[in-house]
Amino acid sequence: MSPVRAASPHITVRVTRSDSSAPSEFTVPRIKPMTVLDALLAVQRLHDSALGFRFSCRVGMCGTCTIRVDGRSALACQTEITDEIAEIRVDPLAGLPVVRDLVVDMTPFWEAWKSVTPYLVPHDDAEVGMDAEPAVIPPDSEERRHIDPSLDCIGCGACFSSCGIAGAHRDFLGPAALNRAMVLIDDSRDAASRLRLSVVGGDESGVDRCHYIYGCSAACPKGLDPAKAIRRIRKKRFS
Amino acid sequence: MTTTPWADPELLTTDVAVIGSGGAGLMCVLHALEADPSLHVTIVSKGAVGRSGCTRMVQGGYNAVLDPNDSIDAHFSDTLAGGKYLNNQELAWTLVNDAPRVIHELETRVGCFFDRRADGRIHQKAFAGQTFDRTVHRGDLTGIEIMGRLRDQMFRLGPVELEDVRALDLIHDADGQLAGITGVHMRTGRPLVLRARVVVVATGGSATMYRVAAPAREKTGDGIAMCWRAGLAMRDMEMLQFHPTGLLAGEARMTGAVLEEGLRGAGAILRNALGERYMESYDPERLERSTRDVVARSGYLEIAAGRGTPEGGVLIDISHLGREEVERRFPGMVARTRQIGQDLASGPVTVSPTAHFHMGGVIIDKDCLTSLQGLLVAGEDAGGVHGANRLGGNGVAESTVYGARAGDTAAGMAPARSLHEPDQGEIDASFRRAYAPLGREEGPSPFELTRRLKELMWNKVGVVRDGEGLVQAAKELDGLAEEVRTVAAPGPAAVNFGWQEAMDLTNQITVARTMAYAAAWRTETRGAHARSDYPDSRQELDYLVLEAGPGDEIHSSVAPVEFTHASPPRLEKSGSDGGKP
Amino acid sequence: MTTTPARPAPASRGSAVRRRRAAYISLRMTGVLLAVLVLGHFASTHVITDVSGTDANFIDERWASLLWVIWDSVMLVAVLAHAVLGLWAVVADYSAGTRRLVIRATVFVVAGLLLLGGLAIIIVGASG
Amino acid sequence: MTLPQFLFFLGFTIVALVVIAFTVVVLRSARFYDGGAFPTGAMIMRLARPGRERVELQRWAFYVHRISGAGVFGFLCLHVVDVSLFAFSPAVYDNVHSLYGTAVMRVIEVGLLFALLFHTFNGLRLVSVDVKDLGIVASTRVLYVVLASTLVFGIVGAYYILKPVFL
Ligand SMILES: Cc1cc2nc3c(=O)[nH]c(=O)nc-3n(C[C@H](O)[C@H](O)[C@H](O)COP(=O)(O)OP(=O)(O)OC[C@H]3O[C@@H](n4cnc5c(N)ncnc54)[C@H](O)[C@@H]3O)c2cc1C
Ligand code: HEM
Ligand code: SF4
Ligand code: F3S
Ligand code: FES
Repeated sequence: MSPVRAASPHITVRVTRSDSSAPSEFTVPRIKPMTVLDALLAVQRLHDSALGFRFSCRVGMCGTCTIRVDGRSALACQTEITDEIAEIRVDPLAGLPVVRDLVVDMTPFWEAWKSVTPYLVPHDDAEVGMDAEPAVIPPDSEERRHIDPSLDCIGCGACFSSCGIAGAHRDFLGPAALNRAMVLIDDSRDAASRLRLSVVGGDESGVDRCHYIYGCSAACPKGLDPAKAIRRIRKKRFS
Repeated sequence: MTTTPWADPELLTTDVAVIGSGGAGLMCVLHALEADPSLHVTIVSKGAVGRSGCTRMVQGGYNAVLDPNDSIDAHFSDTLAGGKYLNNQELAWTLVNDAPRVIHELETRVGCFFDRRADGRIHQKAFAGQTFDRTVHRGDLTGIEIMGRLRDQMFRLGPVELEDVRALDLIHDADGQLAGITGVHMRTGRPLVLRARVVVVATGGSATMYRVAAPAREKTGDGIAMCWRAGLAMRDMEMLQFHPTGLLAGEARMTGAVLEEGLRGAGAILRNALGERYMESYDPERLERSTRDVVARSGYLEIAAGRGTPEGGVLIDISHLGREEVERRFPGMVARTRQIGQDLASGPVTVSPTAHFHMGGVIIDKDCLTSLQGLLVAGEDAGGVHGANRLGGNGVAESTVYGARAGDTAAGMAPARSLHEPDQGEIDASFRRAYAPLGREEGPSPFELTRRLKELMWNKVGVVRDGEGLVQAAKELDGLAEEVRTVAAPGPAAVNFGWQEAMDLTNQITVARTMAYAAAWRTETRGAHARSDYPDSRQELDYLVLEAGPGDEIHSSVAPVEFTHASPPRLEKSGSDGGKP
Repeated sequence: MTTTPARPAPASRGSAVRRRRAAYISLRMTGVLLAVLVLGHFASTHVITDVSGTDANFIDERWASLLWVIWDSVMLVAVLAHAVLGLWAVVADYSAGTRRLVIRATVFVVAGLLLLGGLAIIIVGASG
Repeated sequence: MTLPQFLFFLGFTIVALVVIAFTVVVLRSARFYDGGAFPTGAMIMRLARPGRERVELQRWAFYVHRISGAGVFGFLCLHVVDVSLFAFSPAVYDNVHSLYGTAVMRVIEVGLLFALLFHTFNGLRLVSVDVKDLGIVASTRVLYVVLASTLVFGIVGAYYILKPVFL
């Protein structure tokens, strides 16, 4: 049997505050199980009710609790504090303007998202609305196979802030927007694929700015692979 | 001129103000702007637009009749049977009729991509309490697909988005006409007054006020409390649904997160700490596949009788299907349990009933109109659609169907309705109430009061209630209502969640008081409302209508259920509703 | 208030895609080509011959062979094309606005001069 | 030291400084924009853990690819100039070129070799990621091969380059 070191009864939480005179190191009791979100809530409850951070669903579905834990982007609510961890450092997301403490302004992320025409543009002759029949698309069709694994993006921005290129001057559309573009380009119900491809494949802000750093695919809490979407768009340019 | 503790309010004007950006809110915006693109629409959202609220969290799916072998009538009677015939039949009928049409719209206009069956048509799965497999879904993350795509539509339509803005109160003009709302920018702490021709309230109910609760953190009954203060009537306030299988993770925030219903559908077994399969004694026929209210109540009674685990739960076990099978069919649920140090794939997991959905709410008609002209209510804030118990899969249907209808109504109404000048006295009162905790240095902590409220509601207005407990609860709630007026949330106004919590709490207590009141009135067990002192269902079907009186008073009147579409089957005398046999 | 970003007509956008695609494929093709040429060059000047042996005589002999003239010319063209295309992204990643334009212009001019100069030597060297 | 040699030395210094400055820019901006590039304890722990965390390695591959690309380009600029002396005057060329045989320059050449080898192999890896549609796992595996090849070829090359110093 391997020797088990008893978990320390406290967790030290170091937070990067936007007001540098505000306290930034806290000690909170360990609970079991415990996520980084629990630690932040404990700081808020026990030490500083004005600590700024956001969350909503606490089950990894809303994508609003994204922060950096020990330097890497993650959902606070899905990042466990395991027994061997006695100390964590949390920072606001990299590459986005800080609103307060751990709350960042996601506008650059959504601006990029917006610029790929992120919504379905139905064909001219397609019927849309409450009386239109949904398209028949078999689950094993080529399009569904490509779209399926890329569908569940929660817009958390973990990928964006793990990609130094997207964060730096924010003129690279970034992994999530490109992933969304890929989904729609592959969607047979969509009529704007050419326009979209011309943005993601023709602008300097498009796929050519990706250097396969893979921060995106590694950080995605939903297991999406934006790098793969980027590869696919690059290939699509040749057809 | 006196100086106020709040900054100069920002003054805004719009045609349609939509409060809440969940399924109901965004569907409303979509329909309003599709119907009349010249409208000026403003979304007011306490959380991130499209990424807050519970529609986002929907895993299971969406009930709609799509298959030619299914029928609207069947869905309707399932909904009434689930709701124990307490439903407003007009609303339920509209729900089942519109649900397929909204699914069509979600696919063809909004761009959702639901899962397909082998022949390429939309796949529908089985859900509890339904006579046909009619639940549309996208994997086990249906809400993300619906809300993600609705959010994308906002980029097409371009409404004004006031993100991280909390609506505080509905404001009338000097003649009592609806004039707009007050609110506060959570990022800066600056107040705002939004004048609007039409206001749509879609803030998604209040089920977070329990120790074990499933919903998103924003859902603190703001909309209902807002309407309450504005004098609107509520119904079915005692009807709070508990989901039978919420996770227990100690003090971790994860506590209350739902383990989906599909597990029981797939053969999961519930046992108490003694290892007994207790559903055998509550519903020997349907066992674990019984409806939510019955299973939740049974679990609660086991725990209350001391047959629960040390953590205060019961055990759900599906590991007999084999590790790989469980991992394949329920990957999300397995991951969720592993995250809290348990493992659904290899053994039992501790669960407890968890507060899930509030059936009660503001009284509306099928076009979302309320008794206040210019005010529409949609989604979980409205009452009557689900009666005494909501079917799994009817919730997101309600929010999108009624959100869409609210949008249509608003588009028709806005051009004809003029803007009204908000009453300055009301505005000041609203801000005074909101900003009071911020100025205070001394007083109870909002977090501590919230904890007490949650304990109280869980213990006394919880899964199973009794007259004595409810009387006590009402008294304690009155005390809390006093105490919350002295709560202190020091710190800056910008991004101050302590202060936000204080405002949440005020609304939660307002709603909690109506719940305790209505629960004390309903001396029977029906659907989600279980009374240990009245285990049987009454013959007559009626509901309590509540309205705010002067001061903190609650006014009530009883109204009979109207059977406009279908009459309930006659109840047998001992027709227990699944309570303890 | 709908946001319809002003975009150039689709026709010119199609050519933008073709241009980006050409740059993308050129970077990779020159890269693969260079893998052979540069490593070969390095091997011949450092491993097969010791550097101290690569004096004027060595160059004289080397550029007497057409193979090496072509080799070195192609390598020069490819390496500059590759570097300019590569630096295109590098410059974009670390700069914005006019600064980006200025850096790009500089890289471009330097590369152009090197290319002209370099080709001149190889030709002169080979013929002289 | 002759004047041409001095000028070469000057040029070399400038190139070296530019490359160092560029390295600082790349690593610093990494710290700001993708969450920190400096080898902290937490990061080294990540490198040791299997699975997705290995992405730290990918990140460094990107930094090094960038820096080596720019470095090789900088040296190329210098190299084209010094070779052009040959057209101008073979004697001056020989004079400057004799520097390449010195021990210090040989060590620098070894550095150049490693930069070139890594950039080449990693560049081929990046091409193959696109061509063969490699995912994060496969491409990380190829990255190990890149590192190994760089090391092997680099050591062999270094042996030949440095041999005269010790003989
Ligand atoms: C975990 C979970 C799983 C569920 N699964 C299912 C399912 O499988 N099938 C099903 O049919 N139903 C399900 N439901 C129920 C369903 O989610 C709800 O019925 C439905 O989403 C309610 O939608 P809504 O639009 O009314 O509110 P919500 O989607 O909850 O949105 C509320 C919105 O109001 C905003 N808001 C709140 N207060 C304010 C304020 N003061 N000012 C401004 N904005 C405010 C919030 O930010 C949010 O945007 C589930 C619920 C939960 C909690
Ligand atoms: C020898 C074989 C070579 C191969 C296979 C190769 C391959 C590549 C590839 C694929 C890229 C694109 C990387 C990306 O977009 O992320 C690249 C970038 C680059 N290469 Fe090379 N290259 C080679 C040699 C060289 C040489 C000799 C130079 C220097 C003159 C050079 C300079 C650059 C530069 C400056 C970049 C841009 C760096 C970046 O984008 O991060 N390369 N190379
Ligand atoms: S792709 Fe993944 S990491 Fe990026 S925003 Fe979407 S869910 Fe988050
Ligand atoms: S991290 Fe960035 S560079 Fe590419 S592979 Fe992902 S988008
Ligand atoms: S709180 Fe919603 S993803 Fe973490």
